Amino acid sequence: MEKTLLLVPLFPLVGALLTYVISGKDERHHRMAGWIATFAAVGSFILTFQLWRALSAVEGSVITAHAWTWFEVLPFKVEFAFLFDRLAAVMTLIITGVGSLIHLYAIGYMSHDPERPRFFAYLNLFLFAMLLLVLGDNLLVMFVGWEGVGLCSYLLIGFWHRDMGNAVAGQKAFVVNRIGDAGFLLGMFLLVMMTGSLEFQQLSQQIPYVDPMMIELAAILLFIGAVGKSAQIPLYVWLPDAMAGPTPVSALIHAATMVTAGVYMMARMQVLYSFAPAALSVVLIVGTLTAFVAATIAIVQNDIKKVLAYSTVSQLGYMFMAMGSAAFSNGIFHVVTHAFFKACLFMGAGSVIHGCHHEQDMRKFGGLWRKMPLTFVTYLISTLAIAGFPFTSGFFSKDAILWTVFNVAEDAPAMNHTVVVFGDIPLNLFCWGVGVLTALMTAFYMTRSLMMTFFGKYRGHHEPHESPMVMTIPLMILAALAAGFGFVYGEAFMEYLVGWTRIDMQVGHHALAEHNEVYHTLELFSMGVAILGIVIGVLCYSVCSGIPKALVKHAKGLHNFLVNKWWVDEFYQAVLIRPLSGFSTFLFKSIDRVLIDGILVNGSGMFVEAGGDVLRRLQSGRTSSYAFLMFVSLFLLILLYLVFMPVPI
Amino acid sequence: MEHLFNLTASGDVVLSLLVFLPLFGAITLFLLPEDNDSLARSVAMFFAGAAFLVSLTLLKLFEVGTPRMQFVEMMDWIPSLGVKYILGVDGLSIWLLILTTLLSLLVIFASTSIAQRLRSYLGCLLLLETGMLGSFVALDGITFYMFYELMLIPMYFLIGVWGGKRKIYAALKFFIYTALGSLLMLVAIVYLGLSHEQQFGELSFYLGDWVNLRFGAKEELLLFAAFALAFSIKIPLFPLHTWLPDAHVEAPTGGSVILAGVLLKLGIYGLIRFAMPIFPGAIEALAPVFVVLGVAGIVYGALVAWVQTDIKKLVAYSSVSHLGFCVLGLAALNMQGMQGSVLQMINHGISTGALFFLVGVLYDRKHTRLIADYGGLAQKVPMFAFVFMVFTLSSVGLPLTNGFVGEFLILLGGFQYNPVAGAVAVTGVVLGALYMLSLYRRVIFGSFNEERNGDLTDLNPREKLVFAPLLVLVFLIGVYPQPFLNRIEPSTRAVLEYVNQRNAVAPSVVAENPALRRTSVPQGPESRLEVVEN
Amino acid sequence: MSLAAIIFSILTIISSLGVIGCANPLNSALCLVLTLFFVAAHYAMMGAHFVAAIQVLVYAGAIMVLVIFVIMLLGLERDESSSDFKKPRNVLTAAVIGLFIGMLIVAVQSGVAGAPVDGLADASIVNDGGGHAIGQVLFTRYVLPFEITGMLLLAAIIGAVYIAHEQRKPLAEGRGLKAVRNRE
Amino acid sequence: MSTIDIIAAAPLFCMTFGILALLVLDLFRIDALPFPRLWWGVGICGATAFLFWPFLSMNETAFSGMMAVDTFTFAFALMILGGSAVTFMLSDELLEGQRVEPSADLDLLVLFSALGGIMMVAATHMMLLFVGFELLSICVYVLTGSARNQRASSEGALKYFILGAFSSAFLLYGMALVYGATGSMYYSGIAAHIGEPSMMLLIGIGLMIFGFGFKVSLVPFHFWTPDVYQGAPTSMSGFMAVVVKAAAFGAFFRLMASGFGSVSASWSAMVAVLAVLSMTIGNVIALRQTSVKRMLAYSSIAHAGYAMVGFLALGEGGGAAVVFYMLVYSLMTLAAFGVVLVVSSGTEAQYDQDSIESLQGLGWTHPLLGIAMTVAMLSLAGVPPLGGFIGKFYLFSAAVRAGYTSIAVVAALNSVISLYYYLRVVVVMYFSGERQLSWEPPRVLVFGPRLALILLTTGTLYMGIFSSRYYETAQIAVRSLMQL
Amino acid sequence: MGAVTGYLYLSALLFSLGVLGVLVGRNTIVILMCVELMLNAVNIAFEALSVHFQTLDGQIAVFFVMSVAAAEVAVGLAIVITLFRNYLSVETHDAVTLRG
Repeated sequence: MEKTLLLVPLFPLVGALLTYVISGKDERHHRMAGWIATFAAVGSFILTFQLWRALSAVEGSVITAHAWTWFEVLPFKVEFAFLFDRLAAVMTLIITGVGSLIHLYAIGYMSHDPERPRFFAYLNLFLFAMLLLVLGDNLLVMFVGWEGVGLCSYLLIGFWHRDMGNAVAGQKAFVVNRIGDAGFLLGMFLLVMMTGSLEFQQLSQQIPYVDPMMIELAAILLFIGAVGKSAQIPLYVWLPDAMAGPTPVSALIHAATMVTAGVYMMARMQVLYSFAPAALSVVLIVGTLTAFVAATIAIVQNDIKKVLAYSTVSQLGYMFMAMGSAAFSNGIFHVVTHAFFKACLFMGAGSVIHGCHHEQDMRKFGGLWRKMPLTFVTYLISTLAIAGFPFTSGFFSKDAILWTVFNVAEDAPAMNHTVVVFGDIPLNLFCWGVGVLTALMTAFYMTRSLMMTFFGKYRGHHEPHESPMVMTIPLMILAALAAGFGFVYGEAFMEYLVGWTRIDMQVGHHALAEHNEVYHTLELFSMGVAILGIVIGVLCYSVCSGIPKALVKHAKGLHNFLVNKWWVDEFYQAVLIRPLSGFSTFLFKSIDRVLIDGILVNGSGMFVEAGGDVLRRLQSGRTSSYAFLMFVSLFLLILLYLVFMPVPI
Repeated sequence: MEHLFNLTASGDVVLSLLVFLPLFGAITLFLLPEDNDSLARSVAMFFAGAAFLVSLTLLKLFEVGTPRMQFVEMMDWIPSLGVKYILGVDGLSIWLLILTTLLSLLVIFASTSIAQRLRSYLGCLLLLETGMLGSFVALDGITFYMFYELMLIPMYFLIGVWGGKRKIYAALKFFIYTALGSLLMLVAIVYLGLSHEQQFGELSFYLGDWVNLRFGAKEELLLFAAFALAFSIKIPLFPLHTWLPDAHVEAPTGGSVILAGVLLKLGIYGLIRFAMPIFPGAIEALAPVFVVLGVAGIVYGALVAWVQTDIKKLVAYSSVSHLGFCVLGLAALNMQGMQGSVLQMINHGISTGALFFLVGVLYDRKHTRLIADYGGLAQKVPMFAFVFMVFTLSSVGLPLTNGFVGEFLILLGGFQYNPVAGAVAVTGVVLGALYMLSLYRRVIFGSFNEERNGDLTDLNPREKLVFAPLLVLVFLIGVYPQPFLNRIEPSTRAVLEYVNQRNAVAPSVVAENPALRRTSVPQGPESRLEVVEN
Repeated sequence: MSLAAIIFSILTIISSLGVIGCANPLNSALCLVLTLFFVAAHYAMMGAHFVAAIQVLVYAGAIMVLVIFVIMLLGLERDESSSDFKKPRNVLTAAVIGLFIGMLIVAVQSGVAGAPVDGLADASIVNDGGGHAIGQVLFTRYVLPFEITGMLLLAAIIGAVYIAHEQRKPLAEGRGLKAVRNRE
Repeated sequence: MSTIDIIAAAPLFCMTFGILALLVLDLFRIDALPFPRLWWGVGICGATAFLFWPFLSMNETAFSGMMAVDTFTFAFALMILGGSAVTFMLSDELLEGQRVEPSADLDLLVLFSALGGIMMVAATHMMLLFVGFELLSICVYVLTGSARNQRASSEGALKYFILGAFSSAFLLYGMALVYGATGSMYYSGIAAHIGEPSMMLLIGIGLMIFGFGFKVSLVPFHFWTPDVYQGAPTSMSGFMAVVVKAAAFGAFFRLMASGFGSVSASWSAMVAVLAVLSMTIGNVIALRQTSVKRMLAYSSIAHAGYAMVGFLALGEGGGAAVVFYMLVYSLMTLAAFGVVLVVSSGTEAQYDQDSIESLQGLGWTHPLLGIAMTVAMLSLAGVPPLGGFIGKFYLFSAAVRAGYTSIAVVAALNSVISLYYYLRVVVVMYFSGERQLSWEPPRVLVFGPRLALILLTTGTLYMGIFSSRYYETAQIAVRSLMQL
Repeated sequence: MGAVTGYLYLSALLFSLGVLGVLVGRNTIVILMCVELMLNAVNIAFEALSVHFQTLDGQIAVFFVMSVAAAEVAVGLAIVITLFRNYLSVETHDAVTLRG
């Protein structure tokens, strides 16, 4: 059993090496590269599936595999080991499953790109790093995966590196991730100091005995890492720019897998977070704000990939709202469903772009439903899912989150949501309200993108064509999952996960909710919101298309504010980047050059030389002055030491 | 603890052979006919290769797990002044020896770009190698000082004769800057030797004898200051670093590889080998100062590197930042920090050495080091871009590369010593990514200027052969650093325990000025770890 | 000190002032001769007649003749080099030397040792001031300095001749053993 | 003439006989000498040095207490004779280049001054000291002026003569005062009768320090050194910088150690001031020099300062450090002057070419000269593997042992300053590209200078590594001197 | 007893005058003569001490001083002549080519 667990991450690694090795050769090999990579991904999916099936058989439902001792500085020891339990199973299935589909899709999408092998090598490398992150038995192996995926996202975003813009986007992604990782590192150090080890089992035993203040601090620090990786406020700025990469990359990395790493980390460290109520409040607030802000920006975006990017940020905000209210399993459920419909949306957008010859501006689309029926259908289903249309998987997972946020107050002893915001409204109610509003906006902007792309008349000047089968098959599979998964497997999934997380018992358990009439009214209410959003969207962009233009004219200021992404990038540039580079130039120019070099080093040199010049002039060349100086100095010397030396006269 | 230092000559001569082999090489080189370059290079290769092989056998024979000195050689040199020629190697110096011989071999192998006076160039490199090897194994104060200064002359000639435009200024500044520190150290060494005579009757400069000396508070601080100054200039520690960028920019490729790869490590090595065991009270008291300067060095080096326009200067300032990490690790006075520091010395040697090779590759082809002159090289020289990527990642400290393990341990040690210092040091990791990746982007990505860099050729087989071992080492240490740590651990543990034990017994300096007491995290980390252990 | 000694001392000082003061080197040379005679007188008064004779013979006779000869040779007797005392530097020098004299006088007052130590301490030899005693001591104890002084005089002669004589031949074929050797 | 007198007299007779023989031979221009004249000088020095060998193990005084026959005299005699021999070798056939008419008189004067130097060092009686001092000085005045028709040389001779006479008069007056205060002229007599140091004695010692300070060129009395070294022909300035200084240091040390050893507390303050002044001012002015000879002059002033540090630690091995340091100093400085001599003794255009630029590119065009100069410069700067470092190391340890740690630090800092101008020479020779100057120093070196340079360079290297044997003899020398 | 101190005063005075002469003098030969004066002052001191100590050492010292003085003058004048030949003047302030 351990052997297969070790093989799961190994497959993509070998795949990556193989594809990279043949990158230099001729055209025939290029095509092969795509298929090698996909086989690697599918292979690891099959292995995971086998492991998942075997998991229930294993007592305590945990499989661990130990590779080797990474490094040990007694008493602190780090092993390279893997852990496969229910949570990891879910995540791995998603990663390898969606990953394989995206690999398949990428073969089509990248079919005429000269550097295909390099692309697929990076994709496989990404899978390897993501699997390390998820399967890691301790925080350090997770951190290896954590930075590994950061690297792969950097490489993939900057894949078309001829255009410096992409390279800058890639670097921005890596650096912002690194800021998060710094927080993660500090969290790990604190945990090592507190408990002496980083293994999850060890941590869960030790944490109850650690001083609560330290737990809060560690939780916050680890959350900073999550913020960096899962693009929450304030470190979300890199995700929209990451759209510079090819669309499969956006689909795989910036929708399904990497961005959810932060959520997985919190789920994995739920023991820590359950002892850190203050940290959870912070997570809740950050999640809510991110969701709201991203949604507002998504409304005004015209580039289809930007819309989806901001929608991802918003949905991630939702997941962290779930985590913030200690509903870890709900969060993971939303991760799964979001992986399905968001990957499908991105791939749909990809096939649209592919069809319209790399055109991304929605204003150039329109009326594509005839030209690209399959893409249209899958896109429609996924839009409904994300909007939370009743009985789609999106509805179930989003509704669950809203529900747990709403009534978390009463029966969650660990949560002290007594924090009051705006007069007397308790925190969670406020978040719930914002969540509902965001749900409305999500429905609206997704419908807007659907309408602008597939309905009305075609505004582009290329001849759009439907994507080949290799691209549409993954679309259909994912669309099906996006539609049906929630409905069919919703209950079973929650049971499966809750069984794993003992803590979830007390908090907003889905089953309990069945008999609670408040839950039912809420359910209906969120259905209404979703439908309302969709209707508004449809109306605005088909029948009375004048309304959006009018709105833009009236709320010029607000529109402008949103178009410029709340001026966040400019804000960072002004507050952070420019002063930092100014300060560094100051450091280099004045401190290094002038102060240390100029004054201290050369200065002392000059001082000594100046002394030399003065004394040189003393050497006048005239003998009598020499004699005079010699005699006077003799006289002074004798006087000097006669005065000081106690000599009896 | 005393058992560690009272040595008995083990009769074998492998260390002297290792140290003086390059010297013989240099001498035979000077006897060769003037103009025959290929002969000169093959002779130099032979001796450098032999030295490398000897160091490998040394590694094989090295007994793991014991802190005591191995392959000890003891011989009287100046009996009237008690100066003895004592060599010994232990966990601290074994890896540095191998790094020295490896880098010297690679530099000599890659010395194709040196046109005029190749014979003297190779001779200087071999002489430099002797100086470095000698410094790492010498245990007698004067012998150490002799090799320590012997290194300066060939390095001075390397920069001065084969350097760039401002080579004379850079060479002179390098020599005088280091000489100032080392001469003050000489006075301190003499003082130690004599105080040994006062306290124990006979004059001795052997490290083992010095360890039993006891000083007054002010006296210990002053002596420690002399040693610390000499080594801080060598490291280079933050305020004393201005010679490094000039020396690096003007030195020829081989020179700056050795300078960055090995010479800088002597500062840290010297602090651990000489300053800590002899002045435990002072190091404990001044640890906060070193932490502050180390962290300042990290941030300062990173920020200044970010605004550089010359690649070599950028890498030079990155060395200031990296060695700031080592100082932080050293000053944390705990096992994680110390081991991380020693390991990071080796990692820095590999990654920065390779980076200078890379800059050398570009410089030998285009004779310019300005970032603006390059751009979009990925399209023209993909192999170069890949190798450059790997070493950038190693220098940034990505997990699974060698940089990460050392940095993680140092930051962990630093955090345990003082969380605030740890936190600021971690920003160094972020800034590191910032300046290295922005360098990589500006050189490798973006549009390729055909007419200016059109004639660029990718790595030739010789250059590939140079980078191959370094690439292997990057991933080897990154993935499986344990064999390296196993050999380092006993010696660092011995030094650390000795320092703590001495401070526990006679906290001479620390007792007098409690203000210098070490800041500790709310619950003492060590105590916390013990709880877990049992 | 006896009255005569004091008078002669004053005369010696006046004549030495004359040596410094005179503008013309010839006059100062003559003043110096006068000083030497007064010093010889002092020796005589102290009982060292032989020394006084040598003083007059060697110093006044030989050395001063040579000096005056050179003055006349170089024709310096006419130019009036004015070593004026008014210049500030000279006044400062005079002041320092005044202090120096004061210091010496204060020092000399006390320090003179009582008993002689290892000299030939019998009054008779000193008093008779004759050459016999000096010769006897000179060639027994001081034989080494005597020989070296001989060397010294020889060296002085060779040096003076080498440095002062007119250059006989152009540089190339200077005489001397090496030049000859080259010729074969 | 007791046996000790014979042993003591043997070397002196040999030397005198050699000198007179040379004089007579030259007088009658009989070229009986099968080899060039200079080798005759070297032969005399060699023979005399050989005859000095029995002094090594003895420790008495000869000539009724006038002359000390001990290891100290042996050590310095070796240095003086060795220095003279090397000066002969160096100036073989290079005299024309110095505008000096080659003649036997010069060699005579050199030998005379060597004899005078030995007498000074060996003297344990003030009169012998004075006469030796004068013999040395007179000869060197003439040697300085030996390039008769050069204005610089005659000016140098004039300055050296006037100031030399002036300072020797002070020395003499000092002797008179000391004689007055103690009643004896023998060092041992003085030491016995010093008792409570009276003001007259201290002023006497002060004046004698003035006399020796002048000869050794310590700072307040150094004004003549740069002008005379630059003015005199290079081989002669080399001779002065090494042999004259070594002899003066030997005599000075013997006088201070055995004569005024017991009152060292009183005069060590003065010596400390002189040492620090010499080191600092010597190094600082040397920084700004363009002429190599002037730079070497200031460097010799600085090194005199370093050697004076040894005087502060008479008890704690300071003496041995001074003796060893003078040996190493002679090797280094002679090598440096030798190279300058060879470089500046070419055609007419070169004569006053002693600027640092004249050495340009020398390292590559003339490897032997380059290496010799580099070793000399680095050794003077005190860089470890060479003799200069070991010499300084002994001095530093003596000073630190005697409690003068602060002076050791000042000396260390001065070595750093000195690094700058020593390295400037190395920079000119190796780093500054090809030779721009029109003339070339003689390509193939005459046998004499080549042998001398090789000897000196290997000597400096040898002293750096195997110095312990010579240091022990120096220790014996000083120990014997103390009890005398 | 006063005799010796008296003569020592005299010699001190003469010596200082000699020094004054050297420092102030411009003509080389005058300086030479002043040096002679200083040597004579020392001779007086030696002679006085010899009488005081009733030993001959002092007097013999005077002999040596005189012979040295003679040698010195000889060489001094030779140097003055070469100086005159090169500088056509014997003033010390003319010969200042070597300086700095």
